[in-house]
Amino acid sequence: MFNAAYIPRDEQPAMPEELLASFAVRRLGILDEQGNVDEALMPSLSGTEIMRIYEAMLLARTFDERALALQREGRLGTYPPFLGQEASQVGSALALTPADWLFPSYREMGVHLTLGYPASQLFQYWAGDERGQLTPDRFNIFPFCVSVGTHILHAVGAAMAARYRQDPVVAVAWFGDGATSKGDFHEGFNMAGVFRLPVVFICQNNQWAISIPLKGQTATATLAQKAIAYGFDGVQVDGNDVFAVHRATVEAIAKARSGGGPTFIECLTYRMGDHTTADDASRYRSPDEVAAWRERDPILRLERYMAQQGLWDEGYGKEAKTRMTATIDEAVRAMEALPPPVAAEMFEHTCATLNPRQAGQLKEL
Amino acid sequence: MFNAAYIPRDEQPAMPEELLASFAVRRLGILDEQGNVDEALMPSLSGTEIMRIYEAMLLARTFDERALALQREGRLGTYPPFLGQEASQVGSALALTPADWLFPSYREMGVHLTLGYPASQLFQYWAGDERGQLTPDRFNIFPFCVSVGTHILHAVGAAMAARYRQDPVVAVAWFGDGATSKGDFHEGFNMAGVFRLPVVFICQNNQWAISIPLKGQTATATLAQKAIAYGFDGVQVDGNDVFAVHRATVEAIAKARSGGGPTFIECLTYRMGDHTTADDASRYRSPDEVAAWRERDPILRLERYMAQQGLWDEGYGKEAKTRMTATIDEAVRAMEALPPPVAAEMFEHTCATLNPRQAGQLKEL
Amino acid sequence: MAQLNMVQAINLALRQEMERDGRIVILGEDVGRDGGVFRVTEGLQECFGAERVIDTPLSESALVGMAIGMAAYGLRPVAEIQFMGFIYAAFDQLFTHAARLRSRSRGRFTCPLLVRTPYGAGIKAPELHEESSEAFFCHMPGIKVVVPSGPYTAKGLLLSALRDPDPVLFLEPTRLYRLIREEVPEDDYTIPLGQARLACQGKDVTVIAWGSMLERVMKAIGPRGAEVIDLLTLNPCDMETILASVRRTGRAVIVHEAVKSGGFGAEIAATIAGEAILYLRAPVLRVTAPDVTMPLSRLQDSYLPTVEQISRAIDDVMRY
Amino acid sequence: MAQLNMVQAINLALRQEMERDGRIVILGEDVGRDGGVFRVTEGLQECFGAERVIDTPLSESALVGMAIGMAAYGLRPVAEIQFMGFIYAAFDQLFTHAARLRSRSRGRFTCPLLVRTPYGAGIKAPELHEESSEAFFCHMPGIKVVVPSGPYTAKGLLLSALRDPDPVLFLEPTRLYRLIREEVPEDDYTIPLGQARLACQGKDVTVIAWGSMLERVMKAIGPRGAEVIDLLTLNPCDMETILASVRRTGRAVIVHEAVKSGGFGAEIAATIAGEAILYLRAPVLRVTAPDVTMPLSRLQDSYLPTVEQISRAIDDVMRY
Ligand SMILES: Cc1ncc(C[n+]2csc(CCOP(=O)(O)OP(=O)(O)O)c2C)c(N)n1
Ligand SMILES: Cc1ncc(C[n+]2csc(CCOP(=O)(O)OP(=O)(O)O)c2C)c(N)n1
Ligand SMILES: [Mg+2]
Ligand SMILES: [Mg+2]
Repeated sequence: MFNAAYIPRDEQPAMPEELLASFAVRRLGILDEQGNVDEALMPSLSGTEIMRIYEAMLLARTFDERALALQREGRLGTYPPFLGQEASQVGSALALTPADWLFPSYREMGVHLTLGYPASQLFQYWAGDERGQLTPDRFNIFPFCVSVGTHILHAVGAAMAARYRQDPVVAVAWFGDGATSKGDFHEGFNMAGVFRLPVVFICQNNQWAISIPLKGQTATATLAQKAIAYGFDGVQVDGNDVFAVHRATVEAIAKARSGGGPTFIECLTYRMGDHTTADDASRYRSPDEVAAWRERDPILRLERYMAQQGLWDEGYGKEAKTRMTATIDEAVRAMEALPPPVAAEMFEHTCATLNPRQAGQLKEL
Repeated sequence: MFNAAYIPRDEQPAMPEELLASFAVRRLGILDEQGNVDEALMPSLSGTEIMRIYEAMLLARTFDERALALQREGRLGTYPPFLGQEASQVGSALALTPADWLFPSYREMGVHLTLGYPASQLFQYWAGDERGQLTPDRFNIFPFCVSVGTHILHAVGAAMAARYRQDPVVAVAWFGDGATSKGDFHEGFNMAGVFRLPVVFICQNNQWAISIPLKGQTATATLAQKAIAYGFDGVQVDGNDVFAVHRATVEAIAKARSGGGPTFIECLTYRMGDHTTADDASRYRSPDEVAAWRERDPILRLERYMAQQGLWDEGYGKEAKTRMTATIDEAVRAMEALPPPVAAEMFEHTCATLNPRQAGQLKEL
Repeated sequence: MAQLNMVQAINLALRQEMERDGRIVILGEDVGRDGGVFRVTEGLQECFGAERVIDTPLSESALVGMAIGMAAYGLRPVAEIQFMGFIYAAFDQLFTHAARLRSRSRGRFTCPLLVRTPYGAGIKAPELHEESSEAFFCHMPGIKVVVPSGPYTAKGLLLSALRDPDPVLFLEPTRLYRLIREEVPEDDYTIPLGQARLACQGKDVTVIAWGSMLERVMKAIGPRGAEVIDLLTLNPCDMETILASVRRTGRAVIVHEAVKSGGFGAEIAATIAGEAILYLRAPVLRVTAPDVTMPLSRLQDSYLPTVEQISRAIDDVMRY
Repeated sequence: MAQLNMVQAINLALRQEMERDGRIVILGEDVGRDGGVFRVTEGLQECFGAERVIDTPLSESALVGMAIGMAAYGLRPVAEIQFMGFIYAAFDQLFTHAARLRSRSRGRFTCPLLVRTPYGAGIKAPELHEESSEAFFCHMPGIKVVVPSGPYTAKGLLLSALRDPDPVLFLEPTRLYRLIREEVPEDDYTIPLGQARLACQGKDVTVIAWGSMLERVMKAIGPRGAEVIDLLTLNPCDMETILASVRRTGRAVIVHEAVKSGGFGAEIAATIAGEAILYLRAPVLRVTAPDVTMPLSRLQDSYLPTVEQISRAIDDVMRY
């Protein structure tokens, strides 16, 4: 009867319509590349606190440098450096309490280190030994998640459980720009919005997902605006500005803890190194781009600010670096002193108990 | 060293920030419940064209009523009625050309019928015979998709292929409000945005996903705003207003065909019946709500408008209904005259050819 | 003791265990207000509130993924997948995470998660509503797969599953939901996971089945001396019971409704071929659906193993 | 003829077929500019442009789902999943759609889709980078599963797969990528899907393997009279070749790197138990990984079947 009745498009101007809703995305920056801060936004931190922040970033970087060196010597396996992302990691980690539940991707060693997770265990994990993931009881840090974005759901679930139990706990998930393309990102964000859960999502938008630049990942101008699709707040933060990251995270955690629901924080930063030690970033991005970001180094700009404030000079910088190096030396020694894993360990934690087939296989080892 | 150093939240007012971007969501409505149109927005349709639209909606409704009756008599299996959604389906279908590629969910029989897909095959499918899905060659209509939201990706892929081939083809996917929670919705929308593909996404927001109301599905005020997360336009349309749906779809298709990329159209409508014949909607929603929407019946309001215009009176209404009933009667007869499927047909289309194991199994039948 | 069908038995088990254990939280599509599309969770939201019986968005990966987070936190989530045909979107969360969390965290985090889903064919529902893809989940170390065969086993197995320290996939044969009524004790009783049940003793042939096929097997055996094993748990599978029986009877027939290639029947036959070969007096036969895409309802009777096919396979091995 | 490794052989096959067939379009994460993380698609974007070698967002379900739409439209998409451990998110699209499109549309729409993915262990990469979960896909009527065992078979099988009218999952053993060099003809040659290869003839025992395990099997057999079957295609599996060989040798050992329970070895053993039982002189043994969560690299050598274990299994069946 109706054979694809096509009614031709009428020649009228673009449709006028009624405005239903409008949305804004904002950006937070406090510390600029020259080391100047916006006093109106600057958190009231003591000199000691600022030095703690600085030393945490330095520890993170020292770990990262050492891990790269160990990998080259064949003492670690494939390793994903986080050079350049120290502000995003340390700034957010410092906003947490030990009661909070943390869901890292694979590149958040700076978060672990800032909270006091043993560096030796981090090395152990990257050397291919899962015992490095046996989180000490004082933390609630989930194992590194290699399958991009899939851990976002676990954070949402933990937040749901915390609310059910009426615990004042916030769940925090870290992930990259690439993760925003995954279905689980969406499903997790949607659940968090619907149930208004105490969860904070921190995207380290380091602008690359291996060789895919941000514009190959999304058609949006910001990642923060993706929160509009879920009915909660998204904010973009200068991810190389530890004060801004810290402030945004503190606010988001406080909001979550007081029942205000989830927040999405996009930390705009840059992956200064290769994706992993198995990658060669020079195949897909220009040295100029990298050089421009070197100028925006999060540690450099903090040093500039601290120098202005009389909190930093070269002597202190060197002394602090020496201390961090000693800490990391010690961690490497501790890691290498660990007994190697034995085959029977494979059987230990698949389930709480071995089934008869597994028991037979263990015997045959 | 850094034992979960928690730096207390400073007591400052909520953070002032820089505005990065802002977004708006608009709503389109032309024909109101009393049958009045907004002349500024009304497409220039002839009386004959309006009657074609009306009769398409009537055909759809007649099919739907008959399907319900057949199901009750045990002549069809479980069936999902689309009562109340005729404007969304007919209005969008009429914006297409036969060259376009269509990706329906399971509730778009009104789209099929409007384009001229044999009603007998639709009955055949819902009677549990997949031969009903053998789309005639003159259409590019994918099989009904029962797994909610998963077909969105196929539309995106077809759009990608059409662009690669430089065909002036648009892919159109229909889905419900529930589908917006699925990962594939997100991944598909993101891909469509990144590659700026010729695809139109039509969500029939009938406000229920079985027993889950819209606010249990999303924390957003509209579904249209979800497009902001993908960098393309979203618009909310009165889904019971066939002119608005048609206009929005015509615009979106034209935009897609001319390289302007994807559009997300949210048709705000209502599922007046049960989710399927296996459902009892009175368990989870109030008769008042349903009654309120009965007033907004898309056919009723079109009749009111047409009556104003001298295009409709009861005599014509009855005569048209009689014609539609005859058409559907004929389709039922045709369907029931089909030979039943035979077991060997199971083996026919798993792959292009049978493998030796399958061949052996076929022989054993 | 009441005569209950399987829907009632499962509902009862959930209700009793929720009363006993405040950590149990149900989540899924339509599980709350609607009581589930099969009414398995009927009345539970009224009883335990919307915080414990949670209607979620349409989001299978999130359903399972969130439940993993909840389980790790210390709850005992029960996630309902509305039909097994929609579990594939949650495959990644099940295999990458639920199955591995204990191992990856070296025991620090565990995943006492129960995933329930209506399973199997025979109700002539639309596409994807009658899937029988249990074999996938039997190739996942770390996940248990349980299939009750009637109201009594459903309750006892469900209580065990709800108390298991690790993830359990609980497959509920939809065809049986209202087909059988049995005495189901009000009392707390459990049927241990990983143990098969002898549905009937015999010395001439061992027939192995689970779920709704068991009913057909019982019809098919007739007066022949068949020993029927109702597996109940597929993973870990009680191979010891199977092997002991086959060593006695020397003959084995395996029946399942999934397609043959790569089905779970293969694992059973392979284990017999590896560990009881010297006792076999006949080939190990599998009666299954053919290796084709599952048809819609009108061809379902041709697709599923029939009583006659099972009976013929028994005759075949007996004739050896 | 050049001596190529498997990466080069696959690259060559893709390049030649893209020249021949304009319908072929590659899509995946990092397949373009970067040439793939293993460099399998190196140079192809330069050669064929960004419209034919498409870098996509990080989105496995969409990768496969879009490719289904492209295939139905008339292209021949080649979707790369960066590592097999990330295919699970695409499981739903593969099983619900790719495998069923032809059947659901009664042949009106087809899905000539090739999904390539690095597969298997032995390179000591991070978690999920060494998965061997082929068995899942061998329980999906409608999908073919292909595993080359060296550069020569890789090219010939890939050309067949690229011309197949239905979806093919092409699993590339990462351990072999650069391990073996072989003569690989420049010419167009195909190895038919669904046919196993006799890697070596023998009359005392049949050893069945695929992918990177083949190399270990060849080391393990020593001077014993072993007939080695390199499966090449797992689904559909060339059971006829296996059965013919086992009927001659009376003994079978199956080797795979996936965990044992529910692994594809089960299907082979079950078929032997169903169709060659009278010829068997020994149990059918499977040498596989144990039924545990796959460990990280330091325990990988304990997890994977070793040459010694394979050798021992051969001895065991020979002793019968
Ligand atoms: C689901 C999944 N797909 C693919 C990969 C392979 N892979 C590892 S990291 C990566 C890019 C991730 O980018 P992003 O999310 O931005 O995080 P970043 O590495 O930049 O920190 C890819 C594709 C993976 N680990 N998981
Ligand atoms: C992936 C998936 N999950 C669950 C279901 C079961 N189911 C069928 S329809 C439906 C609700 C769909 O709601 P919506 O998307 O709003 O479409 P509507 O039915 O309202 O047209 C559900 C949960 C399904 N078909 N597919
Ligand atoms: Mg990144
Ligand atoms: Mg709906």
